[in-house]
Amino acid sequence: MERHRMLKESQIMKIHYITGIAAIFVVAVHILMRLIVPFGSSLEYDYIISNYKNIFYVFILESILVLISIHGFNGIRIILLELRQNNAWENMITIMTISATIALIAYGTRTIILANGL
Amino acid sequence: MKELEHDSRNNLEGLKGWLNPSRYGWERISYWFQRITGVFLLIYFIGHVYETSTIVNGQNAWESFLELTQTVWGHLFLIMVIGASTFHSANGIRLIFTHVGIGLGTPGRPDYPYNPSSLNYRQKSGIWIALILSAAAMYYGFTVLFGE
Amino acid sequence: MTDHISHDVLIIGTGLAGLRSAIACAMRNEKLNIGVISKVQAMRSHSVSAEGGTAAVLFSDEGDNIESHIYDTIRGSDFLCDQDVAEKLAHEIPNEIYQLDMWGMPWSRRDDGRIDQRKFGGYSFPRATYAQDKVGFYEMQTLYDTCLKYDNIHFYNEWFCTSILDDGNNNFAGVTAIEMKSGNFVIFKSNSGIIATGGAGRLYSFCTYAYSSTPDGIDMAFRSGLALKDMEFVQFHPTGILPSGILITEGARGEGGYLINNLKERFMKNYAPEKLELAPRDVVCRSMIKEIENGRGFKHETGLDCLKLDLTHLGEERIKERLAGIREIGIKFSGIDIISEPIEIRPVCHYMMGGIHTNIDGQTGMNGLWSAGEAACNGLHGANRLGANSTSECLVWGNITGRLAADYAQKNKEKSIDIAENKILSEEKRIFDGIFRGSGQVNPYDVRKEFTDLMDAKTYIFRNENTLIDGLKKVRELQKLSWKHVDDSSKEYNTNFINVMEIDSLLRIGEIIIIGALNRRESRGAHSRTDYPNRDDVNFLKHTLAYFKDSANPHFSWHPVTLTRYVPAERKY
Amino acid sequence: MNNSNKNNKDEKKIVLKIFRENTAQKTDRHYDKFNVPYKKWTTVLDALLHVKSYMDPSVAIRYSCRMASCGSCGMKINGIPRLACYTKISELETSTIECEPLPNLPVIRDLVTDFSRFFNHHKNVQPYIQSNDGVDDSDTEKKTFSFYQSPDDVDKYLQFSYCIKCGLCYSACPTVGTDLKFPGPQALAQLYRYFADTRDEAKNRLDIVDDRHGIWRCHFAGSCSKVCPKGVDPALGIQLLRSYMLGISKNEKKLAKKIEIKTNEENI
Repeated sequence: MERHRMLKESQIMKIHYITGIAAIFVVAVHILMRLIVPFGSSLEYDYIISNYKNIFYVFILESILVLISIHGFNGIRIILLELRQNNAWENMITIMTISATIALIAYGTRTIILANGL
Repeated sequence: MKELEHDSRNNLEGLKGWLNPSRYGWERISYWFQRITGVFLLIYFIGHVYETSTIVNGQNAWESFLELTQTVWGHLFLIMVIGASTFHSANGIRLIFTHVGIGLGTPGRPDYPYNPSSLNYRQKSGIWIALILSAAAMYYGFTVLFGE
Repeated sequence: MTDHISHDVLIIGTGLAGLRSAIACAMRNEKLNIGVISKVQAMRSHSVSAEGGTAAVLFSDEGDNIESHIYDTIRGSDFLCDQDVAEKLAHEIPNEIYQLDMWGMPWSRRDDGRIDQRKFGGYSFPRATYAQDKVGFYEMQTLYDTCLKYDNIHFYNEWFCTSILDDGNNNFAGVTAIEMKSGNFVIFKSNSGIIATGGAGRLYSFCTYAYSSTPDGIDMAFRSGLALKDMEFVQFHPTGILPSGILITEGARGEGGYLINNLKERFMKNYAPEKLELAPRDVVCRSMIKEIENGRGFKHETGLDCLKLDLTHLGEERIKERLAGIREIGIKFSGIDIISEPIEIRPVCHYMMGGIHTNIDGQTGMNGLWSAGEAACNGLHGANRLGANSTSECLVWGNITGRLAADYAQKNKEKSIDIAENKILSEEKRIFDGIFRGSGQVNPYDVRKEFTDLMDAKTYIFRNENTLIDGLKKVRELQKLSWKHVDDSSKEYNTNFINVMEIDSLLRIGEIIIIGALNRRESRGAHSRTDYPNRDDVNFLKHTLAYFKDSANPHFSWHPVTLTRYVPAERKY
Repeated sequence: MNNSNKNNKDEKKIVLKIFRENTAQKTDRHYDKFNVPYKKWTTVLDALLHVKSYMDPSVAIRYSCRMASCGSCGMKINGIPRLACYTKISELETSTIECEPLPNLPVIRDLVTDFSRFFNHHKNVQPYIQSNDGVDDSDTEKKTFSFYQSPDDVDKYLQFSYCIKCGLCYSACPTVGTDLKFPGPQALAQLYRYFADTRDEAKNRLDIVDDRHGIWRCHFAGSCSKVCPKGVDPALGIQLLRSYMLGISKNEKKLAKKIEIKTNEENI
């Protein structure tokens, strides 16, 4: 029953570790971008928009979005799997976490694309 | 895995077991913190993606939303986020190391009184360092957010 | 009416012998449906507490030989051993050692990777195969884990067997049992069975045994008409700690420990100048009692007399490597770290040489029923067992009886099992009307305490006619008191009920031991009569047999000893 | 000897608070209190058996060896899973001792819990040596081998074979507290014990627990190692096992050298 899954749990966990570590680096860059100017002005509209136009920063933002969505929703999946055990629940968790991950990435990407075009 | 015949949930400790992590020591506290901070950070992350999406609706929308968050409570929340992410990262790195078997010692012949080598000082100090780093980050966040 | 469960082979008891026979059965014939019943959970039997080693000849290339193992066993038994049985043991046990190795037993190794052996009492060569000082524990876990490999072995954890059933023609037919979890009374049906319920050391207050080591298995066989053999031979182990009686392994002396008296003197030089501390257990125990009687003992804070076992000269490293388990026991249960201090010890009830009378193959007097391990008496240990021979016996006869029971079950597979309804009814009446719903004012636990203290006092290492007669009188008085009642009225997990049934068996078997000791007017092996201090080969070179006639009077007779090559000689160590 | 009920004026007493419930009868859960005399070596098990013998014989409790090697008497004592026979009253340093059944295992009655789920998990990890030719089930072709295993190779798994299957780690584990399908620290440590044994030739051991309720649900809370009365350190075994599953440690072990032993056929 467990054998014919797409990914073995060990592969999923490898993804979990890699996304976690990678996220630390990109988030660090993201936070640094807030700190190289005074914090208040880092949140100003024009500054933000200029960020979105910087292709390097766009790449960072998209990475954060993908990495943390995968890492975070997989974390939630793990916690929910531990809470209850039956096939219906477990399948529901899998479907829900995958869709939530895709949805969040899609929504965030929309912001990046639109802001980039502003 | 074979389907279990014995699936009684009678006497399971459940989430109550998490509520008193102190009786099992630092590793249990770290486990508990890692979970709580993880869930908390995911919630913040979803909120943050939503928050930043207001920028596509123009400057007014962005600034009016920003105003909602630029309060004392908003700043305290952000400081929590800073603490949580620092702890989750630092402790997470420690956990990844342990999961690949690094820093735990090797199996041997334990002598009475037994001190499990996996609960060694390296691990405990890893947890303490994560806690200290997270406190320092929160302090720094505090000076930045409330310092102006 | 009453539920029944059928199996091709029934094994009662999950100690070393029981588990070994279950595997032997399953390996012999994988189509058999094997039921293994235990009153504890399967891996909890008291064999886990065996510490020292398993005797086997492994190093013939270094001078050891099987003949020497045979003779050491015979001499150790004070020549009451059936010599063909000793031969069988010595020949088969090396295979069992290697078999366990193949199943994952963590034997202690030499640097070159071979299985190591240590010295043990009464042997002329280091012959105790060991795994630190937890041999029995590892053997049990290895066998239990190996059992899990076989889908045809079915465990019944925590089922208390109450009686053996036959079909009226002296053929084994099954057992009655109580499932402790539900309290249900159930009949097990089977053509073929093995009793491996272990010893009965809880007859004594001061013993190395688990609380669960009561004679219910032996008693069950006795009540079904089978003979008990040599019950008066109870082994005392020289080194039990105070106050609990927990065992310090003979391996501690095998590794070089000293027994000392209050003059700090290794007193064993006065009693066994050649073997010193490594003389057989009966010799060491008697010497210890004599030391104490001569005022050279210590007083433990409980008020008991004791001597000390000194291991301090072995050094921390050796103790931690080879005797870690007893160091832990010493610190925890006696408050003494054996690395730095001698530990207080006293002879303690450790083993029953006697048991259910079987032949060399473990076959009892009933067709289709075998017995193995400490519960059985196939005549291997005679009047005194050598250390490390008991785990050997369990493994060898576990294997033999398992194979025989499997073959017998296969041959009789089609035979229907008929159990007379009135047998089941009378057993139900005995335990439910007689015990569960019994009434009385005397607390059964008081009776147990009084009885086991009595056994400690009257049938300890030295015995004589007066104390034995006095003991017998008191046991019979205790039997007559109104203690057969159970105050806990719930069906589920009623340990009170189980305890009272255990006490019932204790009193019955205790009586057999005392009468057996009275009848044997000589001193041989573990049985020392101060009024008959010498061995008497003319009148008593024979086994005692006891039969259950009616509840009041057991019947006693004698059984010849098989002598093959060795003539009884004086024992000197 | 420890259960003597003599009244001695100097005798110290302790309050023993025992959890009572009969699950099948659906009785109320409550605690009974007993005043029990004790000495410096009295263990919680001694005290419980004193209660059973002289105060309330209906207290249900599982016990056997009283020397911490059978693993029967695990229970929650003052909030932490421990062996009753291995916990001295004098070392607890409290005036009341609270005894409850082991958490995470279904209660049968009072302090007795049902271990079937725990044993099943143990069985599911195939805790036995699998060898290509070591044990042959047909006894005519049976070959006996002796292995050459260096003391260092023994040390690789020895610590994990100290396990007495008492269930303390299982009941301390936070994951087990909610996840019935998680094998638990005991079973996983036993998997590692057989995996690390150079006599074992099993190929697919690691796959057994590589699923969504398998080994990855351990989050190294360390509670199992903390409560283990025998120093088994299941947490260490689990992490080491994971290191093999992630490919950090090389998954090719050197097998022990086998020497064929000539069996005395005539004796069998």
